[in-house]
Amino acid sequence: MSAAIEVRAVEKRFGNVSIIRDLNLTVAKGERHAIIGPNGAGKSTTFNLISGHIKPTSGEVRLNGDVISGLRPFEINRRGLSRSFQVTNVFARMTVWENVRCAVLWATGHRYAFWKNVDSLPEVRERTAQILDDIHLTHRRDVPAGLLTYAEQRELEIGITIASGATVVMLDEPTAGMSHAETDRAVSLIRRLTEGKTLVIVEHDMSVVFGLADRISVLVYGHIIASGTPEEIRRDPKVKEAYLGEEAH
Amino acid sequence: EDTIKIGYIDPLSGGGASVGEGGLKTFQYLADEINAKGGILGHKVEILPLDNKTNPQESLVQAQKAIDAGAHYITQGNGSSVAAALEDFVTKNNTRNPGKEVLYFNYAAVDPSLTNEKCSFWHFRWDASSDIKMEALTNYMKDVPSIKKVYLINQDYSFGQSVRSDARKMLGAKRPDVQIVGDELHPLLKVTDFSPYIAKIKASGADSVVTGNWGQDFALLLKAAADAGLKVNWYTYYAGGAGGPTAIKQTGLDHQVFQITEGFPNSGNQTAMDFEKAFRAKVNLSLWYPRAVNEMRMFKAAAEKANSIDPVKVAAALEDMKFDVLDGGQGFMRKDDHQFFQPIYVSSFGKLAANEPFDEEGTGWGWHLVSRVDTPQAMVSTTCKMVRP
Amino acid sequence: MLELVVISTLNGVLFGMLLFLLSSGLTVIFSMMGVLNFAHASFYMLGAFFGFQLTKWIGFWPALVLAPLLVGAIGMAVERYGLRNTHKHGHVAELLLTFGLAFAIEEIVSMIWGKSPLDYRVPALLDFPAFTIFSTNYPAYKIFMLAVSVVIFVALLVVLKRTRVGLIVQAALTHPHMVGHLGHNVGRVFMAVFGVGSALAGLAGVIAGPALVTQSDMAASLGPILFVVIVFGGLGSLPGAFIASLVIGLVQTFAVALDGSLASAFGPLDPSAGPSVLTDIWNVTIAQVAPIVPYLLLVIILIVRPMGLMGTRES
Amino acid sequence: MLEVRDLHAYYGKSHILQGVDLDVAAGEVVSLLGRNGVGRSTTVKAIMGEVAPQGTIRFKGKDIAGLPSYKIARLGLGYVPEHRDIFPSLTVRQNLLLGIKDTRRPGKWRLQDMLDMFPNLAARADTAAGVLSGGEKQMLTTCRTLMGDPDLIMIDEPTEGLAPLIVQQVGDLIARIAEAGVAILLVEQKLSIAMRISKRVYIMGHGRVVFEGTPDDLKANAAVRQEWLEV
Amino acid sequence: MTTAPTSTSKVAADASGGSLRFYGVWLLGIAALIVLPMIFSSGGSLTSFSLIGIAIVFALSYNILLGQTGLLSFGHAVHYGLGGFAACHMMNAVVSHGWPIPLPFIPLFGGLGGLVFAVIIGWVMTKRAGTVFAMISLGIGELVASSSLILRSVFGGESGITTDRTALPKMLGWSFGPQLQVYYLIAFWLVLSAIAMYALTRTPLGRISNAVRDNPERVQFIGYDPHVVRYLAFCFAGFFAGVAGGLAAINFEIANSAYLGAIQSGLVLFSTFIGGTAYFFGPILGAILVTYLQLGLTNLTGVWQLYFGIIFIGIVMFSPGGIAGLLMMHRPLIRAGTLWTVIPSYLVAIVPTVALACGVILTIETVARFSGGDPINLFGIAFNPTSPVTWIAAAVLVVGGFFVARLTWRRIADAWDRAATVARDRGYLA
Ligand SMILES: Nc1ncnc2c1ncn2[C@@H]1O[C@H](COP(=O)(O)OP(=O)(O)OP(=O)(O)O)[C@@H](O)[C@H]1O
Ligand SMILES: Nc1ncnc2c1ncn2[C@@H]1O[C@H](COP(=O)(O)OP(=O)(O)OP(=O)(O)O)[C@@H](O)[C@H]1O
Ligand SMILES: CC(C)C[C@H](N)C(=O)O
Ligand SMILES: [Mg+2]
Ligand SMILES: [Mg+2]
Repeated sequence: MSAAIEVRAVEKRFGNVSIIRDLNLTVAKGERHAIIGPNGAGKSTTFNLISGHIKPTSGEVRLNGDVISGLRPFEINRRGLSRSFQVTNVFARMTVWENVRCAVLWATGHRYAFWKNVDSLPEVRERTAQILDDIHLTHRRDVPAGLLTYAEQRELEIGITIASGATVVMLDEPTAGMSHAETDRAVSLIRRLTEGKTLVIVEHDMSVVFGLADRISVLVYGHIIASGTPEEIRRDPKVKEAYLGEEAH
Repeated sequence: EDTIKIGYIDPLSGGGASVGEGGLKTFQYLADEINAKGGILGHKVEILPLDNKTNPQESLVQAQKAIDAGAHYITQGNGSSVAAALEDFVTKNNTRNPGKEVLYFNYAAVDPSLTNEKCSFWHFRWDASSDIKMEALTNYMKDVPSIKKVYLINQDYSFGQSVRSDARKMLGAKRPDVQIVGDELHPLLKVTDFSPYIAKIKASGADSVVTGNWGQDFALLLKAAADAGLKVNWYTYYAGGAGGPTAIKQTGLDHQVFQITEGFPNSGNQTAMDFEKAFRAKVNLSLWYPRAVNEMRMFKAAAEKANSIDPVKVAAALEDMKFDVLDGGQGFMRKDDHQFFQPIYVSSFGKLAANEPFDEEGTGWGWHLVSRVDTPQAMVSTTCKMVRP
Repeated sequence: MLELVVISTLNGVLFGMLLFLLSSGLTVIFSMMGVLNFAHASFYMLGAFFGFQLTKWIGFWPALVLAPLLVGAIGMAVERYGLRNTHKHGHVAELLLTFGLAFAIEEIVSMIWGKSPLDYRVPALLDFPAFTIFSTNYPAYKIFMLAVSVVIFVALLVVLKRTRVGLIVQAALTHPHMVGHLGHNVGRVFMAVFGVGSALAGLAGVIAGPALVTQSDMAASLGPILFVVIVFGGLGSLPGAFIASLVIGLVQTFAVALDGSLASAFGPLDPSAGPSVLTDIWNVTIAQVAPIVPYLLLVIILIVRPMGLMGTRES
Repeated sequence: MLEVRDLHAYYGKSHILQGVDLDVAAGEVVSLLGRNGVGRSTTVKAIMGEVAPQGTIRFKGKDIAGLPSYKIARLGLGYVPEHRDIFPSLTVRQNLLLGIKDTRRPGKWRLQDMLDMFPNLAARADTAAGVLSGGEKQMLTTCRTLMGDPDLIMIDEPTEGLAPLIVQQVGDLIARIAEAGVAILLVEQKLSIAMRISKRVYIMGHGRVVFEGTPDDLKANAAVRQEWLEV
Repeated sequence: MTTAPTSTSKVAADASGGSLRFYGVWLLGIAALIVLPMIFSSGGSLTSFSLIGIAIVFALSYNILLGQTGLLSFGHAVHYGLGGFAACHMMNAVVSHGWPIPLPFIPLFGGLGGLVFAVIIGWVMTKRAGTVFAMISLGIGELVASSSLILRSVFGGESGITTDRTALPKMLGWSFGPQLQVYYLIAFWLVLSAIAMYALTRTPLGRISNAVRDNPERVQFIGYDPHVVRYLAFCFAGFFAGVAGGLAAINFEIANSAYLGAIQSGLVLFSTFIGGTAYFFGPILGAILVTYLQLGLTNLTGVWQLYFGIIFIGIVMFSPGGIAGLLMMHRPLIRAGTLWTVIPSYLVAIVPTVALACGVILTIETVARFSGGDPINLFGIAFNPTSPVTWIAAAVLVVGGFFVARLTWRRIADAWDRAATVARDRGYLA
């Protein structure tokens, strides 16, 4: 069985700066994989490379065994990979309901249809309602997304990401800016929603990382310096030095 | 008693506004003149100003508005493209709404096709069509031996094209020795700098330029010529329009710019000159449209002859009607195509002689008679197959 | 032939510089504030009419200074009381505001000065041929226009390099509050930029007024081509606008100078075919299509290089 | 140096600040703590004039309530907002240069100092700031405000989204700023840094200050921590 | 008929009554279209209604771009114009070949004309949104308009091509000579197109267009290619603009280059924005207002352009959501039952505001007619533009009106705040 995501010898240069150097990463199917690393290490860039937002300078990325590097984001998404953004990135003028429904449409096969009434597509409606329920935003369904509070927007961001039913979900700092209580809620939400799926997550909040991840990779200066179970990572002196500092839990 | 409403459909905004305003003032002056003498058969005349923005489609909206306001007559002049649309419109309107006919008096749109293949019983034209004018102009030019190389520059639309093709045809026939060294069409009212065109004229070695340009297309053309120091003779249709005289004076082309018209301020005809004087005093413009005077006065005469202001009867009365025109001599409205024929003048612009009282645009220069073509010589044939109601 | 080439080149450069004179203010405003100012040509017209009136009262040279200042003041008022309130509603609203303004200005001008062209003359001091080449005169006034354009170009380049106004405005487009927190008076900077842009348009009006017609429709006839210049040159790039002006001036002039058509190159089509699109295309001369060449250039460059000739960003 | 008395502020009709009082003396480091949404950010925004304030705000003895924010900034009050409002289309260098209020009067902090302090920024000096990583953006905003040579700097949640190691670095940076004699009003959630470097702490709840004291006072007072900080 | 974001909690309760109300609005609209000409039967009103109908279809088609997909086009008239030409050519062809196609089908060919061009040119145009798209559309607009003057055999040069709608095969005994019959034809197509365009907003494509408008980048990560979405929206907009052009061709029996030009493109942008892009019915209101102003103002005053400009500046500055936005602002208040608290302040404000407006009008007309000396007739009172009395009256109205009006506007704002707070408390306002 092939891995969900395989990144092989990927390099990414901007101008003459190499941001990602010889990146190798394997995420097995069904695994919850966290990527941690200092700011500017290239975590978001890695997400961008995998999701097709930018193209690698060299190397290749595989999704479920197929090469996807070079494909456009929507092509990759259609193959079952979905991601969220570090900076909230929702459809501000549309309601919460519309936001999620848009994310459901492609996966339910309605594509660019201009002969169907969106309101009378039962499977779309059910799925949207289900997801709103999951992310606890049902009571806010008719509020324009731009008017939600920050934490609610982060939750909506997660909702949009999982709405397509992708088997591989990538979340970029989903709990950034949330309070402790909100973070706890988000973590259990993520755990529940990604049940049976492959999850790749970037986080700086170590409680989240250690609470959620099966495996952790540490990215420093565009290169993975360590990869392993939470326990191994916690003990790794290189990681301590480069990332955790004294504050390690 | 009812007033007679005449819808004046011409540009009152946009690029053609300066010309349209002049026309409006002229017609209002003429309406006042008629009203002061008791109107037409006791009816007062009222001019409804309607802005068509030089746009054929907008003209139809305005024509409809005129009709809704109770007008049975419309008049228009600026632009043959508009005229074609209006002529078509009145024809359709009159067949579809019998009993509510509308007459269209054309005072300046001179594309020959309006009285040839497109002719309509409901359309009457008081201006000489462009081929008549070209006939007269080339008749004068053929006797000027110094003309050897001619350059044609015209606006790229039906009127400009007919000037161009008539000039080629007629010059070719009357002066086969004259060489056409250039034949230019440029977009209508869009060029802001004519220097490149002047450079071409210059490079061609032309000694004369023939142009039907009007409005800013004429003023800018001459301005560019003045800047570049181009010294040629200009044979024009509309050098007298707004901005033209100023540009000529700046160029210093003393009596080198010729214009072909049905009348001009210093024509020497006393009644015309009296009229000009009164007109200038009141409106503060020179009379660009002597034909408008003929149009309005003849309309009155026709209504009185028919003893009715019903458009159909007036139209019938106009057919083949003879009329003494403002600048002297007799003209007539040909029944076959509803084209008015009248004496035509070639005049030149420059320093004024003692008996020429009128200058233009405060330049101190004015129009001077060069040659006159009488009505019978200013006639052309027509292909019109008039459909009468 | 050589004569035509030389003269066309000269004419092209002169026309191009006039375009630059007209569009420099628009570049400043558009590139810095992102406002598609449809009233720019109207400010240009105001400059011409103010120039005409002031010339009558106090002479050309004082008018050359005063009229742009007046127009600049009007521009500042427009920014302060109009655009500033509209800014938060997005670029379309700003654009429509200037659209409405263009309408109003045209009518106000024709209310005051009428619709006929004015007799606005070149000042006597510059009313002589500067030089003659192939027996064609080049009026001193045109050379003066050229000089002014170049001076403005250089001055703007220096000012924009030297001051941080450009940076402040660009930063304020995304985070106006933050720029304020850093101690910059954003409102005043915006007002000044718009004022300078308008004043440049006014200057162009005073200068171009005598060279072209000064008439109440002069704005409408020049509007779109200015956008072509600055977009073609690349948003945010003054050198781009300068080069684009030259390119468009030259291309258009040479297009007029060329008499060629497909018919003249390959011989006329079979006349029995009758008129069709093909014959239209076959017979049209390059001179006839000259006015649309700039738009063709615009479309092509945007498709190939969306940031324009020298631009660094797309919008 | 900064004196806030009975400060009220509204968003539309909702009454967010209901009488905040606080003081910062020259050169002092003070933290403003509290749970999410209690109005800490609103307090600093009101001081800067981004939210219309009601009440008294004095800075260096001058009443600044209601002044436009650029005037407040020119008095020497710096502000680093929580959402990292960097100017994305400008380069890192240009962002930093914009922090300078008056190019003719060089301040304490030079461009080079900043780049030296954060090698990450130095390496990206000429790239558009929009592509910086989240952490880099945070450093940039703080440095940018420092370039304006403030006497008091108010920093809103500087460590949000930063890696643990960088959090320490930012802590060090703040300490360095304080050493340079700049007063600091730190708005934070992470207790650890605040406790380490501040001289005094305020805790906000329900739109007003509910606790004031030294870090040691706070350590000693479990009830306050429990009730107002959920820890 | 709205795509508005509405209230939070009361939606479910409205749902059952909603569909009834929804169809009610449409049926009411159709009924109005049918009876309108019976109430206002003069030739003038028929012409106006016809033009307004055409303008509505055109503006709605534009809103597919601007309001739904966020594409600002300066060249939308290209499709309108090409639709007009296609319809004219088709009518002439029907007549000359004797095809059995009656007039009511012609707008379809207009639509195809607009569509074909959109299909051909759209793919490169919609590669990007924003300024790039806007500028390309400006360029294409000018290109097509200018080319239409060169390609004389198709476009007929400056004067365009004409046609005769009555020469087509009759349908149901209608010749379509009288304007009334043309009006009903336009009304029929108006209803048809409006329903179709409304339906489009309710389809997956319509919704994704909204998403592309809000955030094209994110759309890519939910499986959609924003380029394709923009392209499809562009094609639909082109089709319906073509239908509008076809209707215009039928109405005027002429198509000329002015159809294609910048002025038409500008007008439709105006109408749409002024009406309000956020609501489906916004462009309808805008089209009605703009067409009406265009037809009506020119009758009232010589300086109509100035009023046109001022009205637009006013709307853009004071009601950026357009007329629809202004109206819909009141909806939560109506639902919350607090509208009545605002009405009195409106009534109070009317008097000084009208006085101010009269003062402005009087000032403008005084200046405009100063040299001509024609009297100004304002609500039946004649003013002499050269008399100082008029100037003083104007000055008093403007200055006094402004200061009093400003006070009353503040009152409105306060009353609004109060009413909105209540509405928010009751959950009708987010
Ligand atoms: N388009 C780009 N051009 C140039 N440099 C870039 C570009 N995109 C990212 N970078 C640089 O690449 C580095 C990695 O950025 P990235 O956003 O991936 O970091 P990160 O690991 O997600 O950090 P953080 O935890 O702070 O979000 C940063 O130094 C950033 O400045
Ligand atoms: N622009 C706004 N409009 C309306 N309400 C707002 C706005 N900004 C903040 N609020 C509300 O004001 C309250 C205080 O917000 P503030 O940002 O000051 O909180 P904070 O203490 O800084 O918390 P955080 O940890 O979220 O930064 C919150 O309840 C928030 O919902
Ligand atoms: C007013 C005129 C200059 C119009 C021109 N003669 C034409 O036929 O189009
Ligand atoms: Mg990141
Ligand atoms: Mg905060």
